[in-house]
Amino acid sequence: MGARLRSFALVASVVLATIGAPAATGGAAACADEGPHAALVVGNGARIVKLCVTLDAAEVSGLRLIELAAAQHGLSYGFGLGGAAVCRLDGVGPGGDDCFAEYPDFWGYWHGDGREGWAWAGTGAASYRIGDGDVEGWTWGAGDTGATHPKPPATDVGGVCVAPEPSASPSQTQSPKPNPKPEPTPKPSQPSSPPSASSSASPSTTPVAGETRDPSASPKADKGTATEEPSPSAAISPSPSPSGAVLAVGPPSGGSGGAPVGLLVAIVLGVALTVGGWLRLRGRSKVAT
Amino acid sequence: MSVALHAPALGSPAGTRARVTLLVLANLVGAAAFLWPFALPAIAGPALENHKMDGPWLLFALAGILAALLLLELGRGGLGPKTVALLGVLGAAMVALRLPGFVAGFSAMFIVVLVAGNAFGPAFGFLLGTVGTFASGLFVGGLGPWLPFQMVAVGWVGAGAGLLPHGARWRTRLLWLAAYGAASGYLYGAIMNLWSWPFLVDGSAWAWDPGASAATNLSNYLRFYGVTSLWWDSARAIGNVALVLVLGKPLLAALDRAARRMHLDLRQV
Amino acid sequence: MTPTAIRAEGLSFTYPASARPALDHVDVALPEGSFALALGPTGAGKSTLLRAVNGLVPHFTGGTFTGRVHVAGRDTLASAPRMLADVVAFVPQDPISSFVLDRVEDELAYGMENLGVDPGHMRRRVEEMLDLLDLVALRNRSVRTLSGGERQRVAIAAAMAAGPRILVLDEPTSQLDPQGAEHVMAALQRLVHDHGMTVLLAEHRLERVAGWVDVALGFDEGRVQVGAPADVIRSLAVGPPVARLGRLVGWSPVPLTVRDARNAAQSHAIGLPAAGNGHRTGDIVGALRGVTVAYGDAVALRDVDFGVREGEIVALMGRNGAGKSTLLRALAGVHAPASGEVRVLGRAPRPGVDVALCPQEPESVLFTDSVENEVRATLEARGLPDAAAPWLERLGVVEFASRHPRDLSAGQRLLVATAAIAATEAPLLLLDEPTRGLDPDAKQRLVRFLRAHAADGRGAVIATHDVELAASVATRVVMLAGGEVIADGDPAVVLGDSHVFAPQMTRVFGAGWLTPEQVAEAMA
Amino acid sequence: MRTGLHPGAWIAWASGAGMVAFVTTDPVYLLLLWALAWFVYATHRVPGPEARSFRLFLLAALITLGLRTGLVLLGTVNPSNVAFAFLEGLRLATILVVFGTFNAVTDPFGVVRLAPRRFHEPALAAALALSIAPRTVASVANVREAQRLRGIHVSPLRSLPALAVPVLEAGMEQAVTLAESMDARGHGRGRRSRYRAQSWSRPAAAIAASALTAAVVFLSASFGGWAVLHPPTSPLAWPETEPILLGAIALLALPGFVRGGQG
Repeated sequence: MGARLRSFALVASVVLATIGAPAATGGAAACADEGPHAALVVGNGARIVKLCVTLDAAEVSGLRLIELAAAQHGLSYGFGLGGAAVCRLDGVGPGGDDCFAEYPDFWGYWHGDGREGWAWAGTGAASYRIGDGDVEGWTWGAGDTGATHPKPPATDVGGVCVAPEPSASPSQTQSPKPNPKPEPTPKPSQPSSPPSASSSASPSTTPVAGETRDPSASPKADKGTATEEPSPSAAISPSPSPSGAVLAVGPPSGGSGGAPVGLLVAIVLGVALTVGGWLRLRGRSKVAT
Repeated sequence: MSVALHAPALGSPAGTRARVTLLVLANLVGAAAFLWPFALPAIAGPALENHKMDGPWLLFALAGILAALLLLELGRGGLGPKTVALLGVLGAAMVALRLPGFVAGFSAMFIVVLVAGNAFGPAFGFLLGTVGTFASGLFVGGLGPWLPFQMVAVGWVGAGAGLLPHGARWRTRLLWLAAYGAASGYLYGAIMNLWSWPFLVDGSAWAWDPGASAATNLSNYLRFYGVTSLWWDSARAIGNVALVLVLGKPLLAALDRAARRMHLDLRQV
Repeated sequence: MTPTAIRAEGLSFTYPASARPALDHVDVALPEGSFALALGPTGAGKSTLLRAVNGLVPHFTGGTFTGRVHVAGRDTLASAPRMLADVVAFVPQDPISSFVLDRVEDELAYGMENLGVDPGHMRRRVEEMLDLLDLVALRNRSVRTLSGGERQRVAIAAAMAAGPRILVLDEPTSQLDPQGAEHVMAALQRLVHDHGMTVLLAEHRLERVAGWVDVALGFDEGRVQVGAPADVIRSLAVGPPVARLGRLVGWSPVPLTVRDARNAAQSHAIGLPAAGNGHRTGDIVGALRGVTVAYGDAVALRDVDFGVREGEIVALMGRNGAGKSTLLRALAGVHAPASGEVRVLGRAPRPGVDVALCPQEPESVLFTDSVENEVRATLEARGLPDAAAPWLERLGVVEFASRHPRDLSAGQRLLVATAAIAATEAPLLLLDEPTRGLDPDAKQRLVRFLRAHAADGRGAVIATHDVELAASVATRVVMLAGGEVIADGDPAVVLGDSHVFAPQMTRVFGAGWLTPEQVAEAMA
Repeated sequence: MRTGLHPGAWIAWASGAGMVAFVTTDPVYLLLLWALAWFVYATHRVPGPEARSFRLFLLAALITLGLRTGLVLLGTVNPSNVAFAFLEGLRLATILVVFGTFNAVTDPFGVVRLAPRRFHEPALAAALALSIAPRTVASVANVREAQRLRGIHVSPLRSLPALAVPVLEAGMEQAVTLAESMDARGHGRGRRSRYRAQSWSRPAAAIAASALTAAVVFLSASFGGWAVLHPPTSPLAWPETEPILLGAIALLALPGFVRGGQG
C-alpha cells in the first residue's frame, strides 16, 4: 500500500526532523575599507600581546577581530565548536574543536570598558560586535567568572593604536614561509607605543614558545597525529610594522607530522566492512532466488 | 430490580492530586527538554559550554524521552478498553494521514489531533498526540532521536485543543478551534525547530550562541525562525485552519456520536 | 442433571436512547454442553442477548436493565465484562475489527495475558488452541493476511484460549464461503461434543447452521422462545429451504437438514424438474472480452469472457479470492484491465451512469447523515427527480428514512447502500455479497427487488456465497476459480453439478431442483 | 517475522552508534560508522518493504548532508566554513544512517512489545494503530471509489467531508467492536503476564554490551577530553585518529557477525 507515499513521507520527515528547515547562514561579507581600528589584548599566561587591528567593516564580531589580527599581525589562533568559539590563541589552548579540553583553563573573554578597565564578557565572541576604538581582551587561565579569571592588564585603545597610520597593510602576513625559529628577543609593539603598558609582555616570551609549541613536547603529538599546527612556534618577528606588533605564523599546511597509522587502520576497516556488506547482500540474494 | 447504568469514565477519581502533580512535573521536564538552549548559560556556565555540541543535547534528549514517558504515565492502568481502542483507531488515522505527507509544514495528521483533543479533552488529546506520533514513526520507519520531541510536541497540540472553550454554538467552538489550529501550527514549528537549532553554531546572528544570554539567544532564535521557518509553518497554520473549517463540524459530530454509542464520557478526565 | 451454563431470568433491557425494549422479559436456561442457535429477524434482540451473556450489556452500553443473568453461576450485573473473561468468550460479527494484536499466536495469548496466566501454562494453552482449531500452520502469520474462514477460527481460538467454558458468537459464518462456514461449524461442534463447551451463536443463514445445533432460541420483538430447533423454526415460520419445503408440503416434524429431508422425501415421488428459470432474451448490456486483471504480480482475472443481457440476473460464484469482486470492479469500470475490453451498452463503462456497483463494504458508500439523504445524494448527482421514498420502500428501509445510517444494523445498512446505488437507475446493477447480515425477510425483499429490476429489461450481476440466493433468483450462474470462468450456464445445471455450491433442494432431490417452491409445486 | 535478535539489542546498538555519532565530527569515525551500518544492514536485511527504509534513510542522509553543507554557500565561503558545515552535516547524516539500519532490521511490533508493563496500554494503542492503519488507508480508497460508483462528483469543498466522515465513522465503529472484544477478553483486570517475552540470547546481550561500551568510551573522551573528537576546521587540519576510539567503533560491527536466527 502507498509504498511511494510512505517513502516520500519518510524521507521528507526525516530530513525535516534533522535539519529543521532550510536555514541560511552567513558571516559578514569582507570589505576592504580601512579606517576603524580596535585594540586586541591577548594574554596566554606567559606573555601579553597587544595588537592594533584594522577593522574591515564598521562593526565586526569578536571572532572576526581575531581573524583580522591573524591576517594583519600573524597572531596564531584556532577556533572550535565549528568556528564559534576560541580554542587557541598565541599558541596556547586546545588544538581540537573542543575548546574546553583543558578545562579548568580556558580562554576568558573580556571587553574594555573604555576607561582602561575590563568587563567579563557575557556573550560569545561570535555575536559580540566591535566597532572603532573598542578594546578586546583574551586571557588564558582558570576561573569561570570575571572575579576569578586572570584579568588582562589595563589598556586603552590609544595606548595600542597610537598615531594610527591608515596605510598599514596586512599583506606581509600572508607569507607562507614557516618560521620555526623562536626569536630570543622579541619586541612587541615596539615602534610607537608608550613604554608603560606593552613592555610588560616581553620578558617571558621565549620559554613559552619553547614549551608549548614544540610538537614533540605536546602530549597529543606523541600519538603521531596531525592536529598540531605544523609550525612549531609563532614567534614575534622583528619586522617593523607601523601600527603594532607583528606575529609571524606558519600557515596551516595539509601535511601531517606523524604517520597516520590510525587513519590507515580506519580506512582498511571501512573498506573491509563495505566490501563485506556487498558480499553478504550478494550471498543473500543468491540464496533468495 | 432495574438499574440504569453508566459506563465508568476514563481513569479513577482517586489520586487526582498525584495526577495533577505528575502532569505539572512532566510538562516542566518536557519544557526543559525544548527550552534548554535559552537557559543553558544561566544554569551551567562555561563548564558546560565544553560540551555544548553534545553533552546537553544528550541530556535533553533523555529529558524528552522522560517527558514522554511521564506524560504517558498519566494513562497508566486506568485507560480501559474504550480509550485504548479509540487511541488505536485515531492513531491509525494519524498514521494514514501522515503518509500523503506534506505541503510544506502542513500535514493532515494534525486535524485528527485537533478534533479528537477538542472532542475528548486534554488528557486524551495528549495521549493521542504521543501515541499516534509514535505509531506513525514506527510505521514509516522513522524512529530516531527526534521522536520523543515530536511525540511531546504533537501531544501538546492535542492537549491544547482539549482546553479550548466549547461555547454554546458550533460556530464558537469551530472558530476557537480554527484559531488554535493556526496558533498551534506556528507554535509546533517553533518548538520543533528548537531541538535542531542548537546544531547551528556558526557564529551568525541567527545561530545559537551557547555563551550568550537568554535574551540574545531568544532574539537570535526569532531571527532564525523568521527567516527559515515562518513560511514553512504558515502552510501548517493555514492548512489547519482550512481543515478545521471544512471538516471540523462533521468530524466532531462523528466523534460525539461515537462517544455516545460507546457510552463514553472522556471529558471527565 | 447438568448444571446451567447460561440463565436469564425476567431479563428486560432498553438501550439508552431507545423507547422500545430490545429484550422484554426473557427467560432462558441453557445447560452446559448446549449448542444453541439464536435466530429471528434483525432487531429482534439476538445481539442484545448475546451481549448480555458476557456483561457487555449493560456495562458497556449503558441503558436500563431489569432482571438477572447468571453465567456459570456468576451474576453479570455484579461483574464487568472483563471479570467474566475467564468464564465466557465472545466473538463479534466482524472478527478482523476485534483483533488486538498482529500475529496469530500473540492474538491467542492476549486474553490469557490479561488474566495473568502463568507463561508456561499460557504457552501450552496456545499450542492446544492452535491444534484444536487447526491453526498451527498460521501461527506466525499476521491476522491481516488471513482469509475470512481463517480469521473466524483465529477469533474463536483467541476467545477460547483463556479457558472459558461458554462461547458466544455473533453471525460467525456471514462472511464465509460455504466451505469456510463448514469448517467453522465443524470446529464449534468439536468444542461442544469433545470438550463439553457451551456454544451460543446467532445466525441468519439457517441452512448453514440449523443442522448442527441442538437447541434454538427464537427471537421475536424482544421475546424469546427456547426449544428444539425444529419446533422453534416451525413456530417462527423461518428456516432453511428444507424446512420451508417441509412447511409447504406439510411434513412433521419439519426437517432441518438435508438428511432429514431426504428421509421425509422417500415417500414422495418426484419427477425431473421443468426447465430452469434461465431465459436469455434481451441484448447484451455489459460484457468483458478477454479481460485480464492483475494486482501487482497476482493475476486476479485471466482472459475472461463474460456477458450479461437485459433481463438477466447472473450469479457469480466461487471461493473467496476466485476473482468475483475483481470481475465486478472491472465491469463497473473502476479497475482498468491489463488487457482485454470492457463494454457497457457498447462503450467504455461509465460508473454511476450506465453501470452501478454496490461494493463488499456497503458502509463505504454511506456518507450523509440520514438514510433518506443517502438516496437523495445519488438522485441529485444523476439529475433525477428528488424522490427517495420509492427506493427505500422497494428495499424495505423506508421506516429508517430519517435515521443516521451508522445507527442501523449491518443488514439494514446494506439495504440502504443498495438503495443508494440502485437509485442511479443504471441499466446494469452489480451487487457484491448483497445478503450479508440480511434476515430472511430482508432477503426476500432483495430477491423481489432484483426480479423487478430484471423485469424492467435491465441486467444485474451478483457476486455471492449464498447458494440459496443464487438458486432462487439467478437466471444464470457463472462459476469462477483462480481468476478463470470454469462454468457458465443455467443455475440448475451449474449448481446441480457442484458438491460445494449445490443448494439444499439439489442435495435432496438431485440436479435441477433449486427452490422449495419449485419442488412443492412439482409434488402437488 | 524478522531478525531473531531481541529488539532491545537493536535499540542498544542504534543508541550506542547514535551517541558515538553525536559526540564527534571526526570524519574518520563517522565514515567508519557508515561502513559499519551498511555491513550490519547487509547481514540482517530481510527482503521486504522494511528493507527499503535503509535506502530511504540513506537518501535522507545525503539530502541532509547536502543541505547542511549547501547552507554555507549562502554566507561566507571559505574552506573552514565549508569543512565545518560538511562535518556537521556528516554527523547528522551518520545518525540517520544508523537509524536507517535500525528501522530496516527491527520489527515495529517487537519494539512496541518492549514497552514496560506500566505503559502496556499506550503501547497497545500504538500497536493497534500500526495494525489498523493499512485498513484506514484502504478505507479511504474504498469510500472514494464507492462515491464514484454512485456517479457522485462532489465539489472540491465538499469532497473532503464526504471522504473523511465515512472513514472516521468506519473507524469509530471499529473502535466499538475492538473495545468490546478487549473488554470481553479481560483487558484491564489489573493482573498481567506476558506471553513468550522474547529472551535475551547471548549474542543479543553481547551486542548490547558492546554498543554500550562504545558509547561510554566516546562519552568519556568527550567529557574527559582525552582525545580530539572535533577536528579543528578554523584553520583546517587533518583529523586525528585515536586507536582506542577506533577499537570502540569496531565493537559496533558485532551485529554484522551474528546471524539473527530465523529470517
